[in-house]
Amino acid sequence: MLAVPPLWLAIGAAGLLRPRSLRLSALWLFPLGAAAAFVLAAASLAELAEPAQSLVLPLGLPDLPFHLRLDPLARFFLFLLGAAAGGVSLFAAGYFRKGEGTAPGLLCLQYHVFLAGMAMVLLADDAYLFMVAWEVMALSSFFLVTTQHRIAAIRSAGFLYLLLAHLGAISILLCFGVLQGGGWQFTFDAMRQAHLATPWSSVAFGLAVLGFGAKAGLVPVHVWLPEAHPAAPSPVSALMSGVMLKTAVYGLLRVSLDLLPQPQWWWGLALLGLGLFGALFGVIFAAVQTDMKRLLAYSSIENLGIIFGGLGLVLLFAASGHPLMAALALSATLYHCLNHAFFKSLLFLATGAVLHATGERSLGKLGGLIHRMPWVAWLALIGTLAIAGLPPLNGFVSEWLLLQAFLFTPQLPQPFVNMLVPLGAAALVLSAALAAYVMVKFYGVIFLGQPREPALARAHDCGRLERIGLSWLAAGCIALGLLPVPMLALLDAVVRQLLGTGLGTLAPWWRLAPVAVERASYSPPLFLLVGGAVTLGAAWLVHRLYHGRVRRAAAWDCGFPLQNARMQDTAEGFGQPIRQIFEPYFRMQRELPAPDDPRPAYRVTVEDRFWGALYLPAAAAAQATARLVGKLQQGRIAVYLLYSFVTLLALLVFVL
Amino acid sequence: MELPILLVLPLFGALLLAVFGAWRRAGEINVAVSLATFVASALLTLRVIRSGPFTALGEQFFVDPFNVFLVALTAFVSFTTALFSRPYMRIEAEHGRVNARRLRLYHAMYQSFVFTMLLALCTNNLGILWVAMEGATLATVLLVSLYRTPASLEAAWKYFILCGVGIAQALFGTILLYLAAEKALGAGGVQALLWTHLDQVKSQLEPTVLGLAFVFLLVGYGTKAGLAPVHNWLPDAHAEGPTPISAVLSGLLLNVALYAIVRSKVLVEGALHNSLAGHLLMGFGLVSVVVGAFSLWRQKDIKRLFAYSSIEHMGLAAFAFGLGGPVANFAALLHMTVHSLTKSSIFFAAGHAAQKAGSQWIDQISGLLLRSPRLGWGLMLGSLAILGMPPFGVFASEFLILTTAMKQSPWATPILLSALGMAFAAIFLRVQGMVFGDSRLPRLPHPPALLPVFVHLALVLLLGLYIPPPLAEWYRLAARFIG
Amino acid sequence: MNAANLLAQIVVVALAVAAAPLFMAWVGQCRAWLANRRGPGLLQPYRVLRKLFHKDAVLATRASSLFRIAPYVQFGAMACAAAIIPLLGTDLPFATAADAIALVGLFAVARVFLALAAMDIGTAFGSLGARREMLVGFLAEPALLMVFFTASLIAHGTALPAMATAITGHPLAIYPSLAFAAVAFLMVLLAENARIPVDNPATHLELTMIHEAMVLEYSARHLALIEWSAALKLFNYCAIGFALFLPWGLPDRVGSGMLAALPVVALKFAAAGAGLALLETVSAKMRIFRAPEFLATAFLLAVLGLLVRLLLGS
Amino acid sequence: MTHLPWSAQFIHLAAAVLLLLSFAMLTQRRILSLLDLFATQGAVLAASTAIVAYSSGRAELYYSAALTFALKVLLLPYILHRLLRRLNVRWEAEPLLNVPTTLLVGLLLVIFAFALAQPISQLATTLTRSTLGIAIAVVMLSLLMMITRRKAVSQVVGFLALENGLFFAATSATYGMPMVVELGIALDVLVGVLILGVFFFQIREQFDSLDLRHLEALKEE
Repeated sequence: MLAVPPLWLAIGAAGLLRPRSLRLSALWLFPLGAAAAFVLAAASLAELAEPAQSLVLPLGLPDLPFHLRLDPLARFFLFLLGAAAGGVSLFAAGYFRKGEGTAPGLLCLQYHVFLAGMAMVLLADDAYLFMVAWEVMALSSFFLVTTQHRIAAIRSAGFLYLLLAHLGAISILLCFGVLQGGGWQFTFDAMRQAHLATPWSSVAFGLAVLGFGAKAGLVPVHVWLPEAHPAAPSPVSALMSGVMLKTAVYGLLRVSLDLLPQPQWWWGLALLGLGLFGALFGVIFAAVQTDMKRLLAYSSIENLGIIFGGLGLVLLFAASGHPLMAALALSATLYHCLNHAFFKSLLFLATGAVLHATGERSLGKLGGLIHRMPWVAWLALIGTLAIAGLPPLNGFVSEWLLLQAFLFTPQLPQPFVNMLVPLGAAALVLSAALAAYVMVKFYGVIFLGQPREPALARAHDCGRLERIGLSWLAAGCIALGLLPVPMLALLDAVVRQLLGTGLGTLAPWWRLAPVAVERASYSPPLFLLVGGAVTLGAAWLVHRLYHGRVRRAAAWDCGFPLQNARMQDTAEGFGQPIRQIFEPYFRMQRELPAPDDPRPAYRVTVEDRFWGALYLPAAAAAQATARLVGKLQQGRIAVYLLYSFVTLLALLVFVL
Repeated sequence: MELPILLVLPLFGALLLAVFGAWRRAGEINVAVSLATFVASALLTLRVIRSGPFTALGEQFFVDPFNVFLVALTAFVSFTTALFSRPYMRIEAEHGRVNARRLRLYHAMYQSFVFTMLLALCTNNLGILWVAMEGATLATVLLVSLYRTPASLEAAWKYFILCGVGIAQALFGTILLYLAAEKALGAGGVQALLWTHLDQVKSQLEPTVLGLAFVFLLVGYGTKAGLAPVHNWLPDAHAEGPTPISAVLSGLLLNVALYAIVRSKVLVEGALHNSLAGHLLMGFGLVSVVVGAFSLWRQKDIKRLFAYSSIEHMGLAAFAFGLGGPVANFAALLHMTVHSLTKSSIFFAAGHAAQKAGSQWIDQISGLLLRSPRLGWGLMLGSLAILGMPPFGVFASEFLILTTAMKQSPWATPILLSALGMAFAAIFLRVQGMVFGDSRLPRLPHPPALLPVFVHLALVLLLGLYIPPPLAEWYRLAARFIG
Repeated sequence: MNAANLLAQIVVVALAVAAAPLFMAWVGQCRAWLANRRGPGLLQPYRVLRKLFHKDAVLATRASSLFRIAPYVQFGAMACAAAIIPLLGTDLPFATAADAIALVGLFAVARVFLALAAMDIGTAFGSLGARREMLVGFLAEPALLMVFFTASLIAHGTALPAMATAITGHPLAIYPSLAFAAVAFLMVLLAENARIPVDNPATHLELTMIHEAMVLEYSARHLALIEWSAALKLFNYCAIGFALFLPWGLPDRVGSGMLAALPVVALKFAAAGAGLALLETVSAKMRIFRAPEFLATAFLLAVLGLLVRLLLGS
Repeated sequence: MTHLPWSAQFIHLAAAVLLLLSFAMLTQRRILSLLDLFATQGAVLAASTAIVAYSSGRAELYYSAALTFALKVLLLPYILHRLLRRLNVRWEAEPLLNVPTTLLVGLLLVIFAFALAQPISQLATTLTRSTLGIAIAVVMLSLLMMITRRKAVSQVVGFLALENGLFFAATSATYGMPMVVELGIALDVLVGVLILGVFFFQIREQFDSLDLRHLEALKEE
């Protein structure tokens, strides 16, 4: 398992041998990388429950060599990484056909360094290696995001991404600094043993939330996400959204449940609030997007919000002494991480295939692709239904588990928290329902209806490797949806490591009943069996008893013969109800045509209020300070001499 | 025997180039002499590693792990800079910015500068140290004004006057030190300025006088090290001189000035028995970091930009020395090393970029990655390295400095970290604009020398991931010498 | 799970599927009576279905197979839902396959498929209907879930049988929280089943229609299935309402008790249908953009119910 | 004061003259006169060094005195004179600070310098230790002069006067630095002045003037 990250690095370096050769990277290196990823996933899964193993490498700082550690938590996330990255790499092998601005060999290097960086983040067992891997991950993904750096918007997206990633990293570094307690000890083992006073552990937790939140797109440090994801090539967006965001979840889990001593209940409450606010925020913004990848990016904000909300619940329960409930919430959260890795990667890859086939990212110029690209369309449908949280796919399982955790709220010591938690459940179901809205918009506008541009008639389906990659991820969505019990049983090792208690046995394998069957249960195989039987039976009966005759005719045009593709709902149109209902959330600019305009045009831009409220003032403050500091250097030598003189006098006075 | 050779070589080179400096092959001579110097420094280093510190030539010279590491670094960077300057100056000559006479001056002064640096590092005599520091100013001041443009003259003038005044203050500090030393070591003794002797009796030195002396030394040498608020000469001189000079000013001169401060700090701390000197150094460091970081925000000139970054990093190193203790000293030494390697490689890349664009204005440079990918990557990776991005070595040293600061003076870390964040935003935005995007830049008449850039960056990368045990041991020894 | 249980389960589902159009007809008949009309009789829906099944299906040229699958999926989902809801007993085997949350998910599956199918043709009507349907859905679904949650707090579980037995299994008590939930549930029921005041099943006015706009392109057997599943959906909703708020008369094991429960259930449906007709007669259709407010009210009421439950413990 | 040896009294006199000269330089606006004042300062310095050498019996201080005399009385003023004649600079422009204010600030600096010298001179063992305050005052007044002047030449004279002050401090506090250091310093000063001469020509060539106002272009806007 440990050989995989170096192998990835070697594969990447091999790409540099012949940087311009597409054959080398597409036919050999990417598939090889995918194979390594699958090996990683399989090995991690097989050993998930094994006890922790540590390793010290003779690298790093003299007093702080690289410490590695494989424990169930790390193995779970390595499994997630391997499983998602395997599919994405296979797709990427077929996808990077033309090279995306960067030479294919270089792209291969950056891609595999990115993978290795993520793996090392998960393996790291000391602060230094963690930070190194963390930033390598950020840096390599930055270069991948800016592959097409000739476009100014992509450059600024990349800058914003790296800046926020760096600020996040600074926050994480500070967090480790607090965690070390008093001694200069930066191995995670030492941090576990450092007995931190409560105020300091709260500070560390806050810094960790800020730092990891910046990577995970937690509101309000989410602004980079909708910019960077669309800018990146689609396999990279898939990896970033599907896997990289999870490393932030991993980090927060590691810090809050492993490194920090006993959590405080209000941490959980704060994280719950932040996460669920982010979930609602993300999904509302996703509903009004007109760029397919931006839409998915906002949907990632939503999903990560849900995950963080779940973590909040875990902390709340763990701090209030309800380990079983905490275990349920943690299982749900981890399961959602895994689910999101699969379906979001799948959807991002699908947008990539669409992008390659049509050259369009704007939803306003797509449509009807199910006819031209059946493979992509049907596989994407699975992802769409999964992310919309529909049974019997995987998105529903984690949603179900999380809602159970919300509903079985035991008596918490703080009465008002007891009131707030069900409100959290309300926010969660609202965002889940809105997600369905968003995904219908996403799928319907891209794949259904009439093509909105004539050029779409030339769109082609994706290649063989790409199909395999997509199919793998779709199969993952189905398998995780149908067989939650075996997966949860595996997860139990992770839960037990972090909380000390697990969910226990969940037999039988076909029915999920985390507490008691008579209180709540869900059996996806049975569900699918009955639902499928009824559906197929109905179809069989109808055809059997009556007939299966079909005639084709033009769609009904209301007697108005000039119907064309532009009369369908646009993406803006589909988002309009949401825009109206949640108007105060947006900073909206709308241009409506005058009634007598011969060439009417409609334009609406929807912006995030956080820009105006947080980021622009911060930038302005920095600029103002810079102007002030700039006054020091005002050109006159006499003044410079005066500085020297005054400094000298002041110090002399100080010393005397 | 290595030591005299080490010192004589650049002096000899300076004389040689004063005669042949305008020759067609002068660049190669410069490289050869620098290489020989580097070899000598390597031999010297080996000797120190093998047999420990020693004094030479009637105790006038003293080599211990602390300065020998700087000697090796200085010789190495001056060698790679000579490599870089060969094609660079040739292109400059082709562009008509320098003529034969100035080229001769350039080469001769380059070697003289290296001589003064090595002298300042190796000497045991604090007076000679002062003389060498002043000599370094004199050697480079005419190089700053090499192009004879109004801006370069102005920069050189400010450099000369401000550093002259600064160094005069350091002289007063040295006099005070001498005064205190005479009391301990006997009047009129030649040993009274020898660091090795002073170090032995440092606890008997009069504290008040030493405190005052340290103020003078700190402000004086601090001016040369570019510590705010006495840094004002630095951006001008770096921006207006030829790029190889910017590289050695940033990569070597600042280090040596800091070295002088640290040597004095050791004595003063020994005498004062409190952490006044450390606190003063930390204060200067902190102010420099903040001033440097914020000044970056308004830069339009690529070399000025990185000059401010040097102020910031010198501030960081000074802060670390101020913190004191084995880890912080180790980190500061590491930081000096990686900073001078990285910064000089950045200046190499930036210099070629500016040559391509025919301008140092940042908005005139764009799309380096398209037109000359190696140059673009050099600048990009160098900038990321200097911004403290892992896995480059600057991160390693910053990590050590920051974590030690968290332990010893937690109040300072948020300031440092936010300044680092500010610097990141400012520099990266500009570098990205230069490296990425479309390009209409012309080709250069000679292939740029990018080997030094990547050699430096490779070393910095290595130091970020793996510090070889001998090197670590060496740093540790040096850190212990500083105390 | 023995054979008798399985048989009972199949019978219950078949009964629900068969009776759903009848209930629809009953509501229509009541409305006709209230409007002083004679009404088409209780068998009219069956006649319509039969006619539709016999016709040739006409598909739009641009329709993809998703369009053809959707009616079956919707029908399957509704029939599946009928199997989950404790209509005639609380101990049917399929009840453990899904709980209230899964039930809501099932309704969502039907809705999403229908909305996607509506967008498939690419006409203005289809996408308009899909959008409006999803708008109603995203507000109604959370409200329904909150209603379930209120009940689940009483039942300590989200399993539907548990909810049904929670009230009957304890001595009679007044649950103010359930009153809130009941009102919210009624509002959701109206919205989800395209009833007045949110939608009007009897009109094809493009400014206001929701459900009809989506199914405009369907014909013959597909339309028949859609109509049937719409009836089944209304039937299911009513059954949910009974299970949550009027669970009396449900036997707790499979057997002859179920036969005895049949008249009780029929009575409940008759009353509910009449009430629904009355409600629809006395209220007017809202503008489409009032619908979110209507549903938001339902959502808030449901959340209030939840909070009341937590505050009063009742 | 009466029991001081005459040599010490002479040195005190020289110190007082040096301080007076510093004030005179601070206010002098004719550049040629400024040079003369500088040369006089050098002469007084050399004389006082010679007296110290005589009274303390240290031979190397004679060399120091001779060196000072050669460099600061003969060579530097000569070089500067020639430069001025060739560059045709006579008058200082309006100083940045008017004369009364400058004098007032100077006075404060002198007080500060004396306070500063107090603890140091207690430590010194030399006969001349009490003049250390004056040496520091000379250093500070020269710095003040550099700050307030606008012509490059007067700034340089200020710089050289600063050097004089330092030299005086060295002799008064410690009987001078070791010879090798003295030589080095002298070499540096000499080379510095030569380079400055080169500079003057370059500056004049570029700007047609030696006014420092032309040298204020490099700044952050």
